[in-house]
Amino acid sequence: MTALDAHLPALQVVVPLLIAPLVTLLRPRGLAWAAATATSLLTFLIALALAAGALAGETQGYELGAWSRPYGIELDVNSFGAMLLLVLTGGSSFALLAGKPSLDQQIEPGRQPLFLSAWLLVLAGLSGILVSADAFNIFVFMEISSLATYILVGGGPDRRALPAVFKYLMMGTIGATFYLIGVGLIYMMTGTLNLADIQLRIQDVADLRPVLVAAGFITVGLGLKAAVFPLHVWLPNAYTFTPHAGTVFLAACATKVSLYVLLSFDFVVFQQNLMGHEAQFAAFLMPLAVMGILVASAVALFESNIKRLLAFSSVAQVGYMLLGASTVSLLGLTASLAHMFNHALAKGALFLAVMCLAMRLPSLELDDLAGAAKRMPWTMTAFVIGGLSLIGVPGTAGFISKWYLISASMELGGAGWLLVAVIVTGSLMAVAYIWRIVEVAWFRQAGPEQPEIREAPVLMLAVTWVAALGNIYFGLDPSLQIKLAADGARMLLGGLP
Amino acid sequence: MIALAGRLSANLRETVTLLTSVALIATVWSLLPGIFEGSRPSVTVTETLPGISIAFAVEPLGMMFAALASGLWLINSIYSIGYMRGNREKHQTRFYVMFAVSLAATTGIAFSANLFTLFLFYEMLTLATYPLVAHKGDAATIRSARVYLGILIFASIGLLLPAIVWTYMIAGTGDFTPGGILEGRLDGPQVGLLLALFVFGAAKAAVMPVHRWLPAAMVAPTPVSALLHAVAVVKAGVFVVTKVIVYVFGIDFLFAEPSSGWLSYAAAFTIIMASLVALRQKNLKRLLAYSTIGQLSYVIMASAILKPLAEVGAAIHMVAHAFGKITLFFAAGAIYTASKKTEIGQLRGIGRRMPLTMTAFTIGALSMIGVPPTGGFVSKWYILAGAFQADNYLALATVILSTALNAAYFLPIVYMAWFGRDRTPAGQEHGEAPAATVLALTLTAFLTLAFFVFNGPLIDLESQLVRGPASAVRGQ
Amino acid sequence: MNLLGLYHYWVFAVLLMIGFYAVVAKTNLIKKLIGLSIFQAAVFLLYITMGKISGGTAPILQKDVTDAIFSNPLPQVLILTAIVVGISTTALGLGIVVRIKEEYGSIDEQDIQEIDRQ
Amino acid sequence: MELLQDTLSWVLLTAGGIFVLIGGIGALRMPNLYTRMHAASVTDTMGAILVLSGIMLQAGLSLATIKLVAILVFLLITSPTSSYALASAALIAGIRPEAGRASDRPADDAIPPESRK
Amino acid sequence: MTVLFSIFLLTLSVITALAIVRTRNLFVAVMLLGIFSLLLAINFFLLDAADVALTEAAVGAGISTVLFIAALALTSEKERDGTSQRWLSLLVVASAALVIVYATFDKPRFGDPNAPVLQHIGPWYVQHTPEYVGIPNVVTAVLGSFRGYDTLGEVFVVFTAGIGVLFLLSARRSRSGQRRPRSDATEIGLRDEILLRVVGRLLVPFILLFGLYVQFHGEYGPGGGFQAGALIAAAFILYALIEGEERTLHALPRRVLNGLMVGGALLYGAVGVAGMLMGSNFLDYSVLAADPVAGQKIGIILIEAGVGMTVCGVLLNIFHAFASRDRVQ
Repeated sequence: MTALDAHLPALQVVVPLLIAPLVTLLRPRGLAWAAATATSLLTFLIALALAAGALAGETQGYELGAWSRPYGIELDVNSFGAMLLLVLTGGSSFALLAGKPSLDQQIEPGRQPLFLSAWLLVLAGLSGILVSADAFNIFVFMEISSLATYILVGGGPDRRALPAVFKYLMMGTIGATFYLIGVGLIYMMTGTLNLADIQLRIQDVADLRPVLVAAGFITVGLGLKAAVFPLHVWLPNAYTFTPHAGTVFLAACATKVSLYVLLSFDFVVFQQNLMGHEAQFAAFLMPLAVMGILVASAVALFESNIKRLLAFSSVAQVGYMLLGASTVSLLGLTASLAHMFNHALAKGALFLAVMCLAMRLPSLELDDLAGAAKRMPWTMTAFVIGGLSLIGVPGTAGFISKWYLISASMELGGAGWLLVAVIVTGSLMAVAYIWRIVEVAWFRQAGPEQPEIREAPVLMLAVTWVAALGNIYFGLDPSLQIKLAADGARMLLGGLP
Repeated sequence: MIALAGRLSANLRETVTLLTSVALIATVWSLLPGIFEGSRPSVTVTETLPGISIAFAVEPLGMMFAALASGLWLINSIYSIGYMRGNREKHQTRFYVMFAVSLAATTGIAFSANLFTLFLFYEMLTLATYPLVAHKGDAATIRSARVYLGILIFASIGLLLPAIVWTYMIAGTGDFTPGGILEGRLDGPQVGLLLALFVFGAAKAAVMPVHRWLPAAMVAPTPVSALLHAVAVVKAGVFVVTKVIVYVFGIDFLFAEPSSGWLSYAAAFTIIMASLVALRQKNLKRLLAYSTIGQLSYVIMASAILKPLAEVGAAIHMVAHAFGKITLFFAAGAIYTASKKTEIGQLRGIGRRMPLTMTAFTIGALSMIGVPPTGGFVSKWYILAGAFQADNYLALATVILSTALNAAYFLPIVYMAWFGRDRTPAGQEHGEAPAATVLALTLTAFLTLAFFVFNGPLIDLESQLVRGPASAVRGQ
Repeated sequence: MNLLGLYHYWVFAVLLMIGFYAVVAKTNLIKKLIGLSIFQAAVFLLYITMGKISGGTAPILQKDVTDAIFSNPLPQVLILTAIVVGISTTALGLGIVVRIKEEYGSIDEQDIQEIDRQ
Repeated sequence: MELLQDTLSWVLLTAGGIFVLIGGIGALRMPNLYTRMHAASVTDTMGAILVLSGIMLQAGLSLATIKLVAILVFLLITSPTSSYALASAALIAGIRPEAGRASDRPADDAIPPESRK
Repeated sequence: MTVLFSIFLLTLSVITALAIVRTRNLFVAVMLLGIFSLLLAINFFLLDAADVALTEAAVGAGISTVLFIAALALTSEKERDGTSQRWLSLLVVASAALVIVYATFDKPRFGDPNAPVLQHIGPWYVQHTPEYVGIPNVVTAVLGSFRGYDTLGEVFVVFTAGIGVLFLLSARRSRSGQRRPRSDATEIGLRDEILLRVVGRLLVPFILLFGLYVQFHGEYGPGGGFQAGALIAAAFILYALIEGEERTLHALPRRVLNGLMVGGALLYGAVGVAGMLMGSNFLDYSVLAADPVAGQKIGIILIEAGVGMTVCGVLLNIFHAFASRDRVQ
């Protein structure tokens, strides 16, 4: 490893973190955007390097301030984190590359530097969570990303964005504070904050009540941030009223990072130290996952605003990710990790297409979509591809995760068949709500009063198509995400007897 | 590789269509000799998941299917040119593109070497045909298109996919291997269950109760119906079922398994029911649709008899039915193009106005009934033979009864058409349909007849299904 | 002393829940934020309490004193950070509330929901 | 000497405590704002002075004492100012100082803020 | 003795909290919140957490009160009656509280020296700070060096909040309610209140001085960049109260504030990167000077300065953003 490689884990966070303040100073038009995009692409390259390292099986740790753990703060990039880093930086880069026209449309040029700086802070915060190996440090960066996310959401031109973001702020802060309490209790019982160290020392005190309660607090708190089913109420409005570019970014990444922390804690830290761990998962999270899949999809069936519809489908997808994990098997975890990757691809493509539509259409209500495909065929085709991937049609990325999920549930035998039924039902509902849009766009004639609209800007369209084709590529050759996911799953299950 | 040939046909207008179809035929049929020698060319495109790859392999059944599809596609495109022109349909480009894509998918299905590839192209076919069905684009059409898509997708995701995953789980592979891969890995009711998942999952085979999409799809323009019901979709369905029975379960294994017996009952039931429903149809195309449902179940039942002869019968019945049914649809389409007539009642005396069309129609009808000298007779013969081999008297009875029923709903039409008094109101005089259409349907009618005589090679080919290449030369 | 030794933790629990109640049950947005502050302050108490060692002094070393027992500095550090995070959140929340007041003319949840319904 | 210093400081502390207590009781018992302020002011004049000087005696001559002096000065400057600010604010709000008014509700004939200047 | 005292204070704080929730007058609630924070601060002091006490006092009683009042001035002071699903939430809250109390019984007792917290890494810091970092205030050492990365994050949280408020309040309001003519208080402050003005101007420099003292004395006693930043900001806020927005902004223009905000954050980051460039890890100060300990000292002073700058800049920016906002009737 060359000198630079050694610093990659830190750079992943530090680069966007330090460029964010500079961006606020870039007044001239477009300059801020250029800087932000460049930074985001740079982080994407770093993430690629880290992912390569993870695939090569290197342990990529980093001791900040050169203080050895557990006294200093340690960074550590595992394959799971590396995969999500790819998703995160990639999502951000795509959204920014494509988003310029949309941003200009929705945010006054004077305010854009602040907005983009916040964007970079979200990027930095989420990366910080993914690389960190220190319980409290995760909290700090969680807060950076949350506060910055509130800015992104609040940047929406629609005034309904404000109550939405306030609700998000309330629930987000409660979630983070719950997590903080949980960490506090663990620290109280183990006297350390470094995850690996906790894993060692928690074994002596595992059956003490504070640890159990800590597990509860952490699971609930992170469940709040990850929009696990009953705690998802903040998500739909937040996604709906975020500026479209922001939605692309957040929908692709935000909740998954919280899920990352959730899984790392429940598996790595509480793994087998907490008696009845599987029970806790199967009995507690699996029902939530199932309900999430069914209820959220059902709601999506009746949504009339595309963004809201897709937001609800996101809630359902979180359900899939939990479902895979809640089987507590290698196959299942691989499934849910891979699904994080695939879902990011699908949702990314979908929301990019939505952004293209929003550039031209009067509104994103379903009825205003009538005949959109005639005027913007490329956009709508990309949308269809993304939709197919979301449904899980073979040949698209979504199918891969469905395949693994079903296999994992079948492994369980008897009860597994019920899960299979749930997964299938969910996919069918997905078919239904995606098809509602497709039908309107392709086969309904546009009303005469509708203004003549043309195709979205070229760059935007190009990026959208790259994302759409990505769905197909990773659907035909998923070795990358599968390998990372499998390694990650093995890492998570490492502690299992 | 073949699949790509079809997909390459990008922006379609008529000429391109024809060229591509010719090219496709060339490639497909060029494979024929090799197959007769018993060689099994195959290619693996990419390894999607560990143990799960997209691969193509050519074997008799698929060979026949592909050859059939590509051949009829050529004719069909000739026909559709005439049809689309004749009725000035909109969005012709989209129409032809989707047409080509669905053919590509069909070829993919035909040559797929494992369940995964099969499923991939199966879905592709469903999605590609959706716009064709919804082609007209008015509210009613879209509604029935929704039924079409709904049933097919539900069946494939809800039943077929689990079935496939299950197979991979227990067999560790999904490759089609002669003699099956499940032998001894599964027992008792599970076999029945898995079989059910497969059969109903392949809803395109239209075994009741998952047949509803077929009449619904009748809203499509006639070339589409022809494609759907003679060539691509339905055949894909039965093809999947047969292939699964032969190459995944293995007929001996299934024959030993009592729990799989229900299949032939289901098929028999479907045959009878469909024929009965067909009796009461007033609309010509709907009648044809139900007759198709019945004919498909012949194939299913034949393969469910699980005896070599019967399998051969199943295979060639696909062909025979394809020729016959496509002729019928072409005829129906021609009538519609020429006279805008859709109801059976209006057909009185139409034979005198469009003799060629009606001749073809008659031939097709006879083939459906299975009267010599038509192709239908051959296949029925083999099915009956197979039934005897298995002394499966249920099958026997069904075949005979349904033959009677077929006769009962086809012959009146023929009679009416030739000898009924022409009631066409003045001012709606009309002659033959456009040349292209007529050409196409005469061609298929001729094929139907020809198949009665020249069926040797095909039978040789298909007998390899059960015998393996070695004894192929001697044939049946 | 045994139960008294837990008194701090109980107060933590009570304060936490008082704050939580205000957050969920009050409809006035500023009141919610106030509740949030209490909610977070309770957590500070938890951390600081666990760092206390009886007979200890603040972890500031004096040159002459050598045998002094010091309380655990780490929780204090964490809480310093946490306090800052708390005030930042509050500030941002207040900013949002002001904007809401400007857009909706009210800072009461129910009013806002009614306005949005129309 | 030590003893003397100690006792003296404790006397001061106790006295200061008493004054603070009185201030508290006054703030509680007095009828209206102005009188309450009056009572409370006892706390931050006498109370503060006595307590602080008591602590100074405890600390002896050291850095701490200097800090304490600074604090005392600060208090002596700010507390009257703040109570002045409070009172004038009350006046602007229209609460008029009247003996025997047992409520802080603005009087009906309160002077409207504008006219004042 | 102190235990009893702290128990008394805790009980008091609980009572205050209840009062805060019950009162319908938001102004009162905010004031009580300030008192609540002070009570907690004293408590922290009793629990040997001098720095935390100082910070809590500065933030809870100082800054947040100011912010809340500023926000109240722009919104309304009265809370409407009626709580949503009160009993349900009461139920939830009560059950949750019981869970936590249930958890407490296995907790190490208050101040128990054998508690794991006091065993593992906490004492290590106390032992090794002299040799590695060489400053008396262990808290500052941990904050600045051992867990400097967290503090970096903290600075950026503040920064984020700053740009957040600026971004939100820079929005053009779509709904133009009629405005109140800007009041004297924001125009000219309390300039006609001669007494306040004199005393205020008298105090401001001393507060600034004290702020600087806290800033640079942080290595030796309680205090540090954050508290200092808060104090200095408080000084300017006081100035703004008595002299009015314009003069304050004239004395300390927005440009400068933004500069402080950005500069502080960057300074901190730069120190970290410097460590990286000098061949060690990010945020390793030891390499900043020949002698590691000296390097640590330099590093900590620098980053504390960065923290102070950012905090001061952000707080003032937020205050101005609120104060210069017109109120919608």
